[in-house]
Amino acid sequence: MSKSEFEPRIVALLCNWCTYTGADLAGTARMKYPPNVRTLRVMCSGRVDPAFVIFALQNGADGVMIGGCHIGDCHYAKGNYSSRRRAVILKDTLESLGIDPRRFRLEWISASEGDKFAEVIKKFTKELKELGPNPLNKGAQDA
Amino acid sequence: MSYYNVLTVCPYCGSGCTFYLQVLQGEIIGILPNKNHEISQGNLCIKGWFANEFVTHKDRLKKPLIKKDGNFVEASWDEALQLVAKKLKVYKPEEVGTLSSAKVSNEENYLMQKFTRTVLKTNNVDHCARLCHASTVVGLGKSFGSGAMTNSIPEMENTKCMFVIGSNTTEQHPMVAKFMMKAKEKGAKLILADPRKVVWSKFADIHLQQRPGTDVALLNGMMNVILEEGLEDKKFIEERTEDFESLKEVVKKYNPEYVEKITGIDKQLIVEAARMYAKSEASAIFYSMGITQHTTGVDNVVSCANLAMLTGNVGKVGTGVNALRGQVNVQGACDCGALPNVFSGYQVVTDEANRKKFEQAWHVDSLPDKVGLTVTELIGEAAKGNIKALYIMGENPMVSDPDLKHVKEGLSNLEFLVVQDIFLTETAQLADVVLPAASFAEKDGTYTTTDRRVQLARKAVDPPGEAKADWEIISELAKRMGSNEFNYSSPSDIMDEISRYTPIYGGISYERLKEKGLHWPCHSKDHPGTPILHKEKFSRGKGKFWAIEFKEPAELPDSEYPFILTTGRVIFHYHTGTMTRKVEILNSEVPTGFVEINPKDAKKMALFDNSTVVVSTRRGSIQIPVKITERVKEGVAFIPFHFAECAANELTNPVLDPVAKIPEFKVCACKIERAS
Amino acid sequence: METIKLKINGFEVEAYDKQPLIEVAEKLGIRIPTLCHNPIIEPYGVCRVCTVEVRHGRRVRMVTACNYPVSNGIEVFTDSERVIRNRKMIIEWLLGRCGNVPVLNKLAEEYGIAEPRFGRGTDNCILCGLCVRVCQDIVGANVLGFFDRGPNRYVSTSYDETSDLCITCGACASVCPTGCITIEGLQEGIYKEMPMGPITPIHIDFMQAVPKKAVIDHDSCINFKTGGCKVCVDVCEAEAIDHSMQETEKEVDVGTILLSTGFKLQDGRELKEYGYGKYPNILTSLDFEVLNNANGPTGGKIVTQDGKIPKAIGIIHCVGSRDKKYHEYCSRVCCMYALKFAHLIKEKIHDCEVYNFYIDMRCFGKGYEEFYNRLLREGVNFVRGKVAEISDATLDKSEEGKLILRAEDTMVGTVRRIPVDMVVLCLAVEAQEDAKSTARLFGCAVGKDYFVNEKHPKLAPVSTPSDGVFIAGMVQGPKDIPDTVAQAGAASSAILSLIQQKEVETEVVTAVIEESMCSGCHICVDLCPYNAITFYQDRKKSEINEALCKGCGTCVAACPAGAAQQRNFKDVQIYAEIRGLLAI
Amino acid sequence: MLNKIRDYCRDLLESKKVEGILAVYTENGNYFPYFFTKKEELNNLCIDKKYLLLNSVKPLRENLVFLLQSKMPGKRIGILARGCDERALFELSKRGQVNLDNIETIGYSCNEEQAKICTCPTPYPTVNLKFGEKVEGVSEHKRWKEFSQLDIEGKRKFWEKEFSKCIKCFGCRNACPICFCKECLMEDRKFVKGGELPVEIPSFHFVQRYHHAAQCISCGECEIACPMDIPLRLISFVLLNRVKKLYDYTPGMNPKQECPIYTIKEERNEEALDELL
Repeated sequence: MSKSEFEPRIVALLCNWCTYTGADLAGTARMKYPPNVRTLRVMCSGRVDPAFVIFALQNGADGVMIGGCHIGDCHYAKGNYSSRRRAVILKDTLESLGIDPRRFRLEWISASEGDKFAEVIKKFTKELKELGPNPLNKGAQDA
Repeated sequence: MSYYNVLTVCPYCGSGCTFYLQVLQGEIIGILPNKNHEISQGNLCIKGWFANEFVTHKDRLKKPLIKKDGNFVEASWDEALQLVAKKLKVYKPEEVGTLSSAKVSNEENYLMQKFTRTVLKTNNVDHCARLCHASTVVGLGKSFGSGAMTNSIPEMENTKCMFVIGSNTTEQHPMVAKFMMKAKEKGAKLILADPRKVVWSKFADIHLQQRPGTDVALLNGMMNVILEEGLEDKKFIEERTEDFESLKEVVKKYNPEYVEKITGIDKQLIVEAARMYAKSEASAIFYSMGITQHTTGVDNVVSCANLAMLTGNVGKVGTGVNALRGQVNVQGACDCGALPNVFSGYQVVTDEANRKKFEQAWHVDSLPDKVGLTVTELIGEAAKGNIKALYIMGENPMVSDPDLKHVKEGLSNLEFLVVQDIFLTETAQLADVVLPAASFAEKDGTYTTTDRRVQLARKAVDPPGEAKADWEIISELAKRMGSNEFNYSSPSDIMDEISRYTPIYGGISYERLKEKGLHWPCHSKDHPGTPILHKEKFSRGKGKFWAIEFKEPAELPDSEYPFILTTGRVIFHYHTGTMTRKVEILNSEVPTGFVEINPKDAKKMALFDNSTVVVSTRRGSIQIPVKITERVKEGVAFIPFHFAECAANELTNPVLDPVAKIPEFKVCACKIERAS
Repeated sequence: METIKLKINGFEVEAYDKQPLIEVAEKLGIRIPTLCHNPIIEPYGVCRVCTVEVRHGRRVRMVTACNYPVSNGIEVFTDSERVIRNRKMIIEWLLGRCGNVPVLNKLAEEYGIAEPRFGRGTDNCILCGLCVRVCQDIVGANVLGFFDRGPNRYVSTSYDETSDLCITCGACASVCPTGCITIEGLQEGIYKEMPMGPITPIHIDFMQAVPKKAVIDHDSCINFKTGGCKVCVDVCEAEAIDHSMQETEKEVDVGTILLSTGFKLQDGRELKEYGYGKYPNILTSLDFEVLNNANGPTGGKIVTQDGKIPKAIGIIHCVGSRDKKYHEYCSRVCCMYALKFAHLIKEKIHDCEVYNFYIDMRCFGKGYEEFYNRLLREGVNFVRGKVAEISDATLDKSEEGKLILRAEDTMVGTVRRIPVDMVVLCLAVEAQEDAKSTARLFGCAVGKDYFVNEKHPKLAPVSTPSDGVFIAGMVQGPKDIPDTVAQAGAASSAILSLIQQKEVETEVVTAVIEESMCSGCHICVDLCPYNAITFYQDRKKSEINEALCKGCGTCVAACPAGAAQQRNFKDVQIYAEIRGLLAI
Repeated sequence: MLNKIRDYCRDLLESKKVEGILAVYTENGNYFPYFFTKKEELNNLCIDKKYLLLNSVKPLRENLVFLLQSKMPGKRIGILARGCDERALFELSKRGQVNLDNIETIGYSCNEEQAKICTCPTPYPTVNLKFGEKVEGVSEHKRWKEFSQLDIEGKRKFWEKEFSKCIKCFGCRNACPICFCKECLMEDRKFVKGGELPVEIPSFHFVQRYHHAAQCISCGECEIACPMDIPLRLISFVLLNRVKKLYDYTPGMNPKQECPIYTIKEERNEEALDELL
């Protein structure tokens, strides 16, 4: 598969209160963003076990994004703090395992930032296209 | 409060890992790998790490059981033994047989054969080595004069080239694979000949994916290349071997093109493999069931020996023909004479002098001189009604033996069946009397590893309920049947007797084993043991080349049964699953059997992962979930044989190797249909 | 208190014993002239103008009515001949000191004194001491005092210097009967601070305040500066005033909360081009409301700062809203109130030219468009275009004092320059400054404009993500009164239905710990923002209080053993979801 | 040092200050952890052989000390501890797995050679050092040089090869003193497929590494237990360094210091985190 044809698959684990609503807003506002993202709702970005990220990468995702409320705006007060702490360690873990850490993103997108959501997905898709298919996912390459 | 650790031997494969059983207040709480052991080095495989779990399992047999009106009733030892003694006395020697076990200690195997030969007065004693390495014992015996692994495991770290044929070493002998992996890391070459893409294939420099059952052709083909290119070790052939010419003659026609046709391997690969093997400083052959479990098992083994001798890769460090034996004491059981044709130490029963020696030793008038029946024959004869009573210790032929329908027929046809085991196995369920035995953690004893290392296992806890160690049961039974020769106070006494009458175990005693194991042959108290066999000269004097022609397996696929079925193990389970399927983690890894088929075949039949299929052969059929994987080639199906509910051995072909009497587990024709 | 009887000018009246005579007379409607008497200050009897005749039995006395305590049976004459004669004399004496004080002149006229016998002095101070005493006794500032003695006596501050003790309360000036004391520059200072004119420390906060109750302004009330005054306390009949009240934090247990913290207007100073705060007569919409209000400082008269009736008024729409520089959103209320202003101006000043500068007219409500049409008929000028600049750059004399608006009229396609007398800026409505922290306090989120986000823009417009917290009004976003009322109604009914239920549904997505899997590492305990997890040392297990758990799942993600699981968001489910997402 | 330690232990046992002492026992050249209760046995006590005394006991997944403590509540237990033993004790006490109050830690240091064998950064007990000198530790993994020079793709290939060797023995987990979960994600069939070799790369190994990012005590038992010599600790070193830099936290140094990953209380350095994302 040549790079130009490659359409990355992004799994976005979105917090119910901010980013998921933000993504919703991007939709209702008819904002354009690449169709490469597949969203999954969790109650809080703090709910995201790093295992989900690695699981997604292992099972065919080319990139994984966690979306949460801006720091301080967490619906559950501190969920995104712990999410951030985990994400930092996760990035290091991914890197030392030889998975490009750019395949994983943690983004703060509030409920009203539909435009930011679209923007982030655009950027992420572009970046993943440059990175190419996820080498962990052998099946996807010939599919 | 007491907490201590008891050093013992892992009860699973023949690698011979040792570990500590952690005992807190008389209770086993866990396993600690032994960091001070040549093979273990602080490592274990998953089975070993959880080996304590079945010991304390609630399903352990705790009291003798007697079948009354089709149901088992608990009985006292007295009652049970009395009944067994009474019943066994009724039959003529040729009407009874015993099955010893590769899972019990050397002492117990020795006692079993002694019991069979002195009390039952027959040579009808055998054990499951028949089903795995009988061809090795015969084949290597024919070629080298000793049917055991020629080298020791730890030295394999320093080999330069490994030729693995018919052995999924990483899964079956993980701790052997460890040393091979170390060698690989040090730069050794790895040639793998396996019909399946196993873990090794990822690391192999050359992977020869042959059609199952064509090993002789492949080996002959390699020898052909070696001879063509003049890579043979002429000096070695000259000095140490005989009958080279006959081999040369036969091998001639196995040119790579011809072999490619038979085996389906690219001829170029065969040439490269032959060169790689022949040119390295030290090349070792590793094989296992993939070689032995064929009607041509002996031929396969002999061919391996031929290849090793041709290149002079015998008797040196990191070389040899290394038969990896699958059970903890399959080597020891053979060594101790639990075979129908030999006494302990491979002293053949047909030899007058040997009989005399043991008659004196055991204080009996005469010992049977006729070679007894093998496992497979015993069952066959039972079906015919010629064998009327069977005493089975620690074996589960109802899962392990080929063509289970036939086995069940045979066992059901018996007038009297005694099974001595730690769980109520599929076989035990057919028994008239079930005797509860102690597990490895509950008794002392020695076990011999695949590389002939005799090791001491120690008792950590008492057996559950009224269960007794096998040696105690056999002694007790023998006494009740009127023998005075079974007065042992401990396994150590038995070992002393073994070493007295078995030259290869001559120097072995519990005292010496305390610190570490000893490799037999160990002839005297000061002998340091022999890690490498055939160093200066072969056991039989000169190594003998045997010219072997390729023969097709007994049953080949046809239009009705288009698949080749091959069987084997997985790393997570052990044999008939009696022990491993009691372990939670192993069960969760592989809860039940499966048939592996190639994605292309699956596509043809429109099968998905885990859909249930019916696999049938001319002998039977089973329902089993399917696993679609690249590991097997098109037209090949693989089923692990551990699982009684979908037992691969319902399907396997009981046709035997003419000499070794080993059944052809590895090849038969089958068909696969979607379950309705 | 004992009641006594007395006669004043022949009328028999009842009074309390020892009540000051002047009070009793006032009750009867008998005016006794006085200069130094102020009800809030203890009578002092210094000006003597209130001298009356009192007969008690045969005893006749001339007394000052302000401080004479009545007693039983006395007879009082307030305008007997003797009284008049005496009072005349007193006034003449006073005139001799302060000949040009209007109050005195008026009294003199009243008593027929054409030319006082002792001439007319030039002083303004009659030395009544009210100022000194109000400063001392009432205000408690102790700034003023008498200095020197005899004819040289005068009122001043210590060493005649400006005192820093003076709090500029103006009490002295207000009590001074002669107008001798004034505060310099008072007017300018006040109007600078408060364009709508001064307010008293006690006032009604704004015209539509609910409840409509007076409040005391901490910053200007004398009592909070000096501890004195408290005049209001004496005056208030309801005894409603208590200066000692402190701001306290009160904890109230409630089940539901309605957030309705409203909005604030954007600060007009942010828009430099409109010169708010720089030029006079530029009002915000709220300023104009005050000015136009009948209760306002001008009594509802629309006048410029110098009191003139404006001839032309400009109303600028969309100031700060619909503007990428400030707020992108539409403030929603401006169009309609701007139309209302125009209408009211036209009503009050018929010949006033009203210019509405708009981008679009958004008259979306019921009857709104009709109102707009009506205004068009009323002759209000509508200029479609945004005012670029307001300046005082006049071209000729006739424009002096006017504000010049420059705007492009996009209908005509020219740049117009319109001089007006007054400008009303329809400034953007903004979220309260502390909206973000308030929202956070209640577990709600704010959007980028800091208006609180509703739970769902369509399906749950009055709820917030926090259960039991509702929103209504501008806190949620700009809206007009009908919308606010509707939303408030919806919110209250939501609240009432919650209260009515008497029980609350807990979160469905709470986390639970499977005890058999819990290895007792208590990692989860520290992570819980709601302290819903308790660790039991004895059992070596953690447990979640589901009533406290809000279901964020942070503990679930951290639980290494997978013992904690979130209902409806179990690991298994999420794995399956991910697998499903990636299946194609 | 050995004799001094034996004497000290003898005193402890004689004076009944402790119920028994957990240490390594040696006999016939073999050695294993043992609970010394009689002073005569102390002649078999050895200090030059390493077995992590707190090793989690499988399959109960409870560590030995916890089991001992629960069998004799309130009694004092002596532990002859190396640096790693002490760190394990501290970390386990933070996670509620042992009760430090009833433990008498007799710390002794390792020598440089031993430190090298274990790649131990702190080859001595930091708090309870009673015998021996603090020696410099080794803080670079033996394969670090090779590994650190790899780029992302190289690292992936590196692990692809290393993890392919894995025979799923669970040794790294079983030998790990910090692994005590009753249910392990490595066994979770929803997360990683079971019953197949090679294991899923890298999720299977990722679990343990990640879970121990801020808990790994650098005892090296996982690598010792690995039959295939997979250099698992390379990842741990990276993560431990990161945690150290961010929070100035090294696991096992102080029993009072909370693990920064598992708390939301302290919010130091929060802004620095954003830059790393």
